[in-house]
Amino acid sequence: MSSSDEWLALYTTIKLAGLTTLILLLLGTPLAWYMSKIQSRYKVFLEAIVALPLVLPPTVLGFYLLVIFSPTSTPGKWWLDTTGYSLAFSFTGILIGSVIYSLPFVVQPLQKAFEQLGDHVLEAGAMLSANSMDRFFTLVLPMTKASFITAASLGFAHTVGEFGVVLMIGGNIPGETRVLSIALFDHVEALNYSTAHWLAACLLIGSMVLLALIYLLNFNHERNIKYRMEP
Amino acid sequence: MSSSDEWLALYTTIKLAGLTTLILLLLGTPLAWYMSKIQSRYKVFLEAIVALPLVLPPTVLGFYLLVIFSPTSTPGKWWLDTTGYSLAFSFTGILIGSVIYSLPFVVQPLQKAFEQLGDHVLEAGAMLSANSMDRFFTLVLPMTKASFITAASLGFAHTVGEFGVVLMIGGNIPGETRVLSIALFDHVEALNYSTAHWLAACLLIGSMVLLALIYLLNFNHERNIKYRMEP
Amino acid sequence: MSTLAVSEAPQAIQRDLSVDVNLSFDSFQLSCDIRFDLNGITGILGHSGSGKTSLLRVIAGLNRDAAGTVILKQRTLQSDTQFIKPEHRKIGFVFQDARLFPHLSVAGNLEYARKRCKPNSLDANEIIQMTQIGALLKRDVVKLSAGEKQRVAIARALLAEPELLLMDEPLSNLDNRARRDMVHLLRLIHQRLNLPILYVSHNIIEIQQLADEVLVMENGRIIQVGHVHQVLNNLNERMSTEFSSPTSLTLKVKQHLVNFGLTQLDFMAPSHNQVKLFAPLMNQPLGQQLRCYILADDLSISLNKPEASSIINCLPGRISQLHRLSRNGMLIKVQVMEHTFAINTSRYAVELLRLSHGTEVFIQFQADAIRCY
Amino acid sequence: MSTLAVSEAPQAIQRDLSVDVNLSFDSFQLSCDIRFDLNGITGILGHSGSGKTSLLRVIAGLNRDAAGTVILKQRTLQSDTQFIKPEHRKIGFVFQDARLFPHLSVAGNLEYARKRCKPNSLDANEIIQMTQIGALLKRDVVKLSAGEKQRVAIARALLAEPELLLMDEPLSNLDNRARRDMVHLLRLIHQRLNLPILYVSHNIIEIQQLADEVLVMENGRIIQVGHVHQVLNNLNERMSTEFSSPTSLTLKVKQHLVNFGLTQLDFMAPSHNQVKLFAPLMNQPLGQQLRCYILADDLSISLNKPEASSIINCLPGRISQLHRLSRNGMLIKVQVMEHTFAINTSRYAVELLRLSHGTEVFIQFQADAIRCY
Amino acid sequence: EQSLKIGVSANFTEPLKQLVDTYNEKFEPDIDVKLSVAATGVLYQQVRHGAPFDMVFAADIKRPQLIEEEGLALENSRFTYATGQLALWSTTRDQVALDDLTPYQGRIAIAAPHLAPYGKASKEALLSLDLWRKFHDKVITGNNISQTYQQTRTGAVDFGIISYSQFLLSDTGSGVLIDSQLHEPIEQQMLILKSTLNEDLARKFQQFILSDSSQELIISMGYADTRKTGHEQQ
Ligand SMILES: Nc1ncnc2c1ncn2[C@@H]1O[C@H](COP(=O)(O)OP(=O)(O)OP(=O)(O)O)[C@@H](O)[C@H]1O
Ligand SMILES: Nc1ncnc2c1ncn2[C@@H]1O[C@H](COP(=O)(O)OP(=O)(O)OP(=O)(O)O)[C@@H](O)[C@H]1O
Ligand code: MOO
Ligand SMILES: [Mg+2]
Ligand SMILES: [Mg+2]
Repeated sequence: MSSSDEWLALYTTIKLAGLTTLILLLLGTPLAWYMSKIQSRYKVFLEAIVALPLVLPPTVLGFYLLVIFSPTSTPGKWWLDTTGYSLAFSFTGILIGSVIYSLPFVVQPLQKAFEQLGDHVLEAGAMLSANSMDRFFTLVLPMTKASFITAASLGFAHTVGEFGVVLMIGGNIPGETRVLSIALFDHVEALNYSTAHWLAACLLIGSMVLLALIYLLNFNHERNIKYRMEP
Repeated sequence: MSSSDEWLALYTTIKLAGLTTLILLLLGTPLAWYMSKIQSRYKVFLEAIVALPLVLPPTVLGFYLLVIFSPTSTPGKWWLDTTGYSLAFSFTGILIGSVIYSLPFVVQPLQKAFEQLGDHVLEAGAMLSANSMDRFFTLVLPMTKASFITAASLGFAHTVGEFGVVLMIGGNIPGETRVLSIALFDHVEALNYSTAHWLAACLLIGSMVLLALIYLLNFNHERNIKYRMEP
Repeated sequence: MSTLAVSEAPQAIQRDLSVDVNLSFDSFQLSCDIRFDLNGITGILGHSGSGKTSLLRVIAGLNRDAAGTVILKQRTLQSDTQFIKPEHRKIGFVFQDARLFPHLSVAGNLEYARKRCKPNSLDANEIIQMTQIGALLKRDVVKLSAGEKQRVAIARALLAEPELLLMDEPLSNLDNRARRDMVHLLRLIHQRLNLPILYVSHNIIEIQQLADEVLVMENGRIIQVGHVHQVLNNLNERMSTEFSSPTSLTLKVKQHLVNFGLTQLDFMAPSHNQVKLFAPLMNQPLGQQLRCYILADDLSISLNKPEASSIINCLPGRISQLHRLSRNGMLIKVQVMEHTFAINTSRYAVELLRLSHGTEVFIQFQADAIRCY
Repeated sequence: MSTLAVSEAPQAIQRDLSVDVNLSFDSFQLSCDIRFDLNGITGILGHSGSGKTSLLRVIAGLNRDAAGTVILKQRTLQSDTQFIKPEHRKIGFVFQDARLFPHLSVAGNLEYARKRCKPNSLDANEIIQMTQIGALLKRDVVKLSAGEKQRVAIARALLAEPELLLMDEPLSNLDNRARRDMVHLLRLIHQRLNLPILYVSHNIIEIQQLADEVLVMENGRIIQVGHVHQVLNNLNERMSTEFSSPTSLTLKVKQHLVNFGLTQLDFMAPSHNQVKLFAPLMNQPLGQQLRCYILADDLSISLNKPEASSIINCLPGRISQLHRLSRNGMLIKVQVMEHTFAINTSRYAVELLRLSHGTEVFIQFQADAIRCY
Repeated sequence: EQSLKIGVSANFTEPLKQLVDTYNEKFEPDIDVKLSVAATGVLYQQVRHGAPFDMVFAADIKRPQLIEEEGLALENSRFTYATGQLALWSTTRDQVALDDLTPYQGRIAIAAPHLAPYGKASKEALLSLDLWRKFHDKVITGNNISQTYQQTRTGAVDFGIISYSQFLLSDTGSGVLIDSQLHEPIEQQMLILKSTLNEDLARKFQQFILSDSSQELIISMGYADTRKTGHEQQ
C-alpha cells in the first residue's frame, strides 16, 4: 500500500468526519433543542431511539443500513432514481451511516446543555425583543459553546475511529470510502506492524493536537466566563 | 449455536456492560470532577487524552490492548504473576478494554455537567458545614442526576454495542468473553440470518425498554425540578 | 371571569392597559380584572408572595398558562384566540434578579438591547452615566456586585426603549444614594420618552416619589387601585401600620433662600399666599409647580401657634376627621384651606389635647418633611 | 499590610474577630485590617461595590485568594500558613441571592441545615413560624417568590446554629412588615443563642434597629468603625446626607398606659425621673432596660416649652455643639443631663432662633420617634 | 466429558459444527467443543498473545505457517483440512454465468486480496478471465469473505465472489462455481497449539478431520477435493 493511498485515506477521513460533524450539528441541534423542551412522556421514547444506534454492533448496523441503501429496497431505489447513483458503496452512503451512528454523541450532550440552561436568561432576551432565532444564536449558542465543542469533538473522534459501519456500507473504495481507520486495520491484518504503529501514532497525535486545539479555544473562553446554575 | 449459548452471552453482556458502567461511574466521576475544576492549560491535554480511545478503530485499539495484556508484555506478565491468570482472554480483560473504550462517553457529559453547575449552591452547602464529600453526594449528585443518567446510558449502550475490542482481547469464549454483540456478529457471519434478525430485534427492543425506563425515571424527576443557570 | 371580560371588552379598550387574567399555581391563584391609564408610573404594592411578579410576567407574556385578556394601548396582546409572543409586545422587564447575559460584558449587555431597538432616541452615554456604570463597561457581568448588576439591568432595559416598562423591585440591592439617583433617572426617562412604567416595590417611599397610580395586591388579587394619594391615604388598617401614609400637595416655587438652604413654596391658590412653606433648597426655576408629599409620621399637631421652635412650617387648620388606625394609633385629617393633611398620632395625644372634629389646630413639620419628585 | 498584622497578632487575639486581609480583583482591591468584639450584631454599611460582600466571603473562607489573617474567637481561621475550610469554620452565611438547593423542597432545605448541626438547641417549628414559611414547607424552592426564598434562606441559616452568622442584605426583597418581623426574629435568636451576626445592609433603619457595632466601607476599605451611635452620629458629610443619624439612649420601663397605647420610660439615673418620656406601648416587663434610638430627623428644637402640642416628649437641655453638616444642614448636639441628643435642622432655623453654644432649649419628639430593639 | 477450545475462521464454522456432531455420533465419550469464531487475522493475533485455544482452523496457509515459525504450534500438527472454491453469486439476478461479467459495467464485491486468501484467489480468477483490468477500480473489498457475502446478499452490489461453501449454504440468490483452475488453490490449514492440555484428544480430532469420511463431508459442503489436487499436506 503506497503512502499516497494513505494520504487519500486521510483526506477521505477528514472529509467524512468533518461533514458528519457538520451535519450532526445541523441536525442534532434542533433535535436536541426540541427534546430539551418537550414535556410529554413521548420524550422518553425519542431519547431511547436516539441512543439506539449505539446498541447494535457496528457491522450489524452496517448490514441493516446496507439493506436499506441497496437499490432493491424502496429507499435505495428512490435514491438511485433521483440521483443516478447508488447510496451503497458511495461517500454519501458512509456519510449517512456515520451520521446515524454518531448521532447520540452529539444530541445527548447538547440536550443536557439546553436543559441545564433554563429559561431565565432567555426570558430576559425576549424582553429585549430578541425573537427565538435571535435568542438561539445570540444567547443559547454562546452560553452552551462548551457543550457544542464536546458534542462536536465526540462526534468527530467517533467518526474517525469508526470503521465497522463504514467498511460494510462503503466497501473500502480508495478515494471514495476508504478511510484511515480501515487502512490502519488493513495494516494490522496484513501484519505490516511497523506501518500500523506509525499510522496509529500519527492518528493519535494528530487527533490529540486537534482535540487539544479545540479544547484550548474553549478553555480560553471558559477561563473568563464561568456560568453558574442557580435555583 | 444453541439458545442456551445466547442466554449465556446475554448474561455476559449484561454483566460486562453493567460492571463497565459501574466502574466508569466510579472512576469517571472523580476524573470528571477533577477535570471540571482544574484551571491550568494541562487540562486541555487531559481532555484530549480522555477523548483518544475514540479515535482508534476498535479492533486496532483491541490489538494494542492485546499486546499489553499478553503475558509476553511486562504489565501482562505482572498480572499473570499476581493473579495467576492471564488478562488476555479473560472477563477482566474485556472489562478493562470496555472501560477504556467507553471512558469518554461517561467523563465528558459529567465534566460538562459539573462545569455548568458552578459553585454558588456548593458554597451555600459549605456554609451549612457540609464537607466536600457530603456536598458531592447531597448536592452535586442530585443536581446532576440527569447527566449521570446520560453518561451511564451512553456508557452502557456503547459497551453493549461494542465488539471490536471485546472480540480481539476476549477471544469469543462462551461464558467468559462471548457477548451478545459477538453472538449476533457470529450469526451474521455464519449466515444464520433469521437468528441474527431475531437477536438484533431483541437487542434493540431490550435496550429500548431499558433506556426508556431509565429516562422515565429521570423524566419524572425533571418534571418537578427544572434547574436554571444564571449569571 | 373570562366571560365577564368579553362582555366588558368594549369598555376596556378605552383604558391604556387592561388585564383580565386567571392563573393557577398549586397553592396560589392570580386573578386580576383591571383597567387603567398608562400615563405615568404605576406602583404595585403588596406583601411577599402576593403575586406581584406573577402579574408582571403575565403582562409580559412570559406565562403562557395564563388564561384571559391583556390589552395594551388598544393592541390585544393576549386573548382566548390570540397570543402575541413576549418579544413582540414591546415591553421591557427589569427582573427581580438581574438576568444579565453571562457571556457578554457589561457593554455587550447594553449593546444587545441597543441593537434590537429601532429608533434609538435615548443617548446611551447619558444613561450609562446616570446609572453610574461607566467604569464597569468592560467588566464581565458575573463578577459584578449585586447593586452593580441591578444598575446594569436597569440601563439595559431603558436602552431597549420599550413602550411599557415593567420593573420588579429594581432597586432592592441599592443604597439610598443610588436609589435616589435611580428614581431621578426613571422620572427623567419617563418624561423624555413618555414611557409608562409598572413599578413593583416594597418601599413606600419609592412608590410615593415615583408613582401616579398605585395598585395594592393581596393573595393574587388587586385589592386597591387609584391615584397614589388616594390609595396611600386609604390603605386599610393593616397596610397602614406597615407602610406610612402621606399627604400630597401641589406647590409652586416662590423663592430660593440660598443662604439658608431653603426654598419657599406657595400653595397654588393665590389666596393662601400669606402662609409660608419652606422646603429644602431645590434646583427648580421660580414658578415651577411641584408634586410634593408629606408623610403622616412627619407631621405634628399643636393647639397654639408654636413660637421659637426649630420646626419651620406651621399651618393653621381644622380637624375634619379622626380615624382610629389601630388600638392606640390615630390618623387625624386636618383641613388647611382646601387641602387635607393626614397626621399620625397617638390616642394619648388626642385625649390630652382633647382633639375632636372641628378643633382648630396648627400642624407643624420640618422643611425636609416636604418631599418632592 | 500583612507584616504589620503579624507584629500586631498578640494584640489581635484579644478581640473576638480580627480580619487582616488583602484581596485584589482586576479593578478592585479589598484591604482590611480590623479587630472587634463580637458580642452583638455588627452592621456593615457601604455603597454598592464598596466590598461588603467580598469582606464577608473572605471571613467565610469562600475566597482562597485572599492573603492575610482571620482570627475568630482565638481560633485562627486563616493565616499565611493555615487555611481552615469554610465548612469547618462554623460560620453561617445568608447570601445576597438566596442560594437554596433546587433539588430539595423547602422542608428539605431546612433539614439539610438541621442534620449538620449537632446540638440543635433551637426549635425548628418556632423558626419556621417566625419566618412565616410554614405554608411553604412542601413547596419546590424554584417556584417560590423572591421574598419567600429570602425567608427560607434565613431560616435555613439560623437552623444551622453557627457560631457566627454573616448576612448579606438578607431583607432586601421583603416588605416592611416582613422586614420588621425578621429584625425581631434576629434579635431574639441573637439573645437566645448568643449568636454574633455580621449584617450587611443598605438600610440605615435596619442597622439602627439591629446593630451594636457598625463598620462603614468605601472602596474596599473600612473607613469607620465603632458603636452604632458613635458611627452614625459621625458619618462624614457625604454619608450623612444619604443616611440619617440617630441618638442612642438606654431607658427603663416605668409604666404602661395601655389605654393610650403608650409606655412611659425613665432615664437610668434616678435623679432625672422628673422627666417623662413616652414611647409606643411595648410588651416589656416593668423595670426592663431598653436600648433606644432617636433619629436626628425626628427631633426638633424650640426655645420655649411648647404647650398643647401633639408632640408628646419634651426635654430641657443646653446646646453643646453646632455642626455644619452640609451647605445648609446643621447637626446640633443638645446635652440633656448626661445624655447627648443629635438633632438635624437647617441653617435657617439656627439663625432664626439664634441658636449657639450654650443656648438653653427644649427638644421635642413624638412617641414613635423612640425606637427600641 | 472432554473438551476442546477451537479458534475457527468464520467461513468454516458451519462445517466444523457438523463435523463435531458426526464425531460425537461415532466416538465415545462425547467431546465438548467450544468454538471461538473470528477472522483468520484476528485468530492469529490472539494466538500470538496467548489465546487459550487447543486448535486453530485458519482459512489460509500463511498464518498457520507464521504460528509454527514462532514456535507456538505442536510439531507435526499443521495440516490442510480443506481447499476452498469460489462462486460468482448474485441476489439480483435469476441466472448467473461467468459470461455475465463481460458486459457487466457495475461494481463487484470481493474479499480484500491482500488480506484474505479468498480475495487473493478472486483477484487471480478475474485476472485469468481478463476481467481484472475492467474491474480493478470497481471492486468493493470486504475484510474477509463473510463481509463480501453480506455486501452481496443485501443486493447493494450485483455480483460478488464468495466461497462456494457459502453459496451452497445460502438460501437466496443464484450463483455458479468458478473453475478452480483459474486461481491458485485456497488451502486452509489447521494446527494444534503447544499450550494445549489436551494433546491426545486434539490429535484424535485432527485424525478424524483428515479421515476420508470427514473429507467427503467437507467436500460435500463446497470445498474442493484436496486428494485430487494433491495438496493434502504441504
Ligand atoms: N411557577 C410557580 N409554581 C408554583 N407556584 C408559584 C410559581 N411562581 C410563583 N408561585 C407562587 O405564587 C405566589 C406569588 O408569587 P410571586 O412571585 O408573584 O410573588 P411576589 O408578589 O412577586 O412576591 P415577592 O415580593 O416575594 O417577590 C407565591 O406564593 C409563589 O410561591
Ligand atoms: N470575582 C470578582 N472578580 C472581579 N471583580 C469582582 C469580583 N467580585 C467582586 N468584584 C468587584 O469588587 C467590587 C466589590 O464587590 P462586592 O460584591 O464586595 O460589593 P458590595 O459592597 O457587596 O456591593 P453591593 O452592595 O452592590 O452588593 C465590585 O466593584 C465588584 O465588581
Ligand atoms: O478467516 Mo475468514 O474466512 O477470511 O473470515
Ligand atoms: Mg416578586
Ligand atoms: Mg454585595
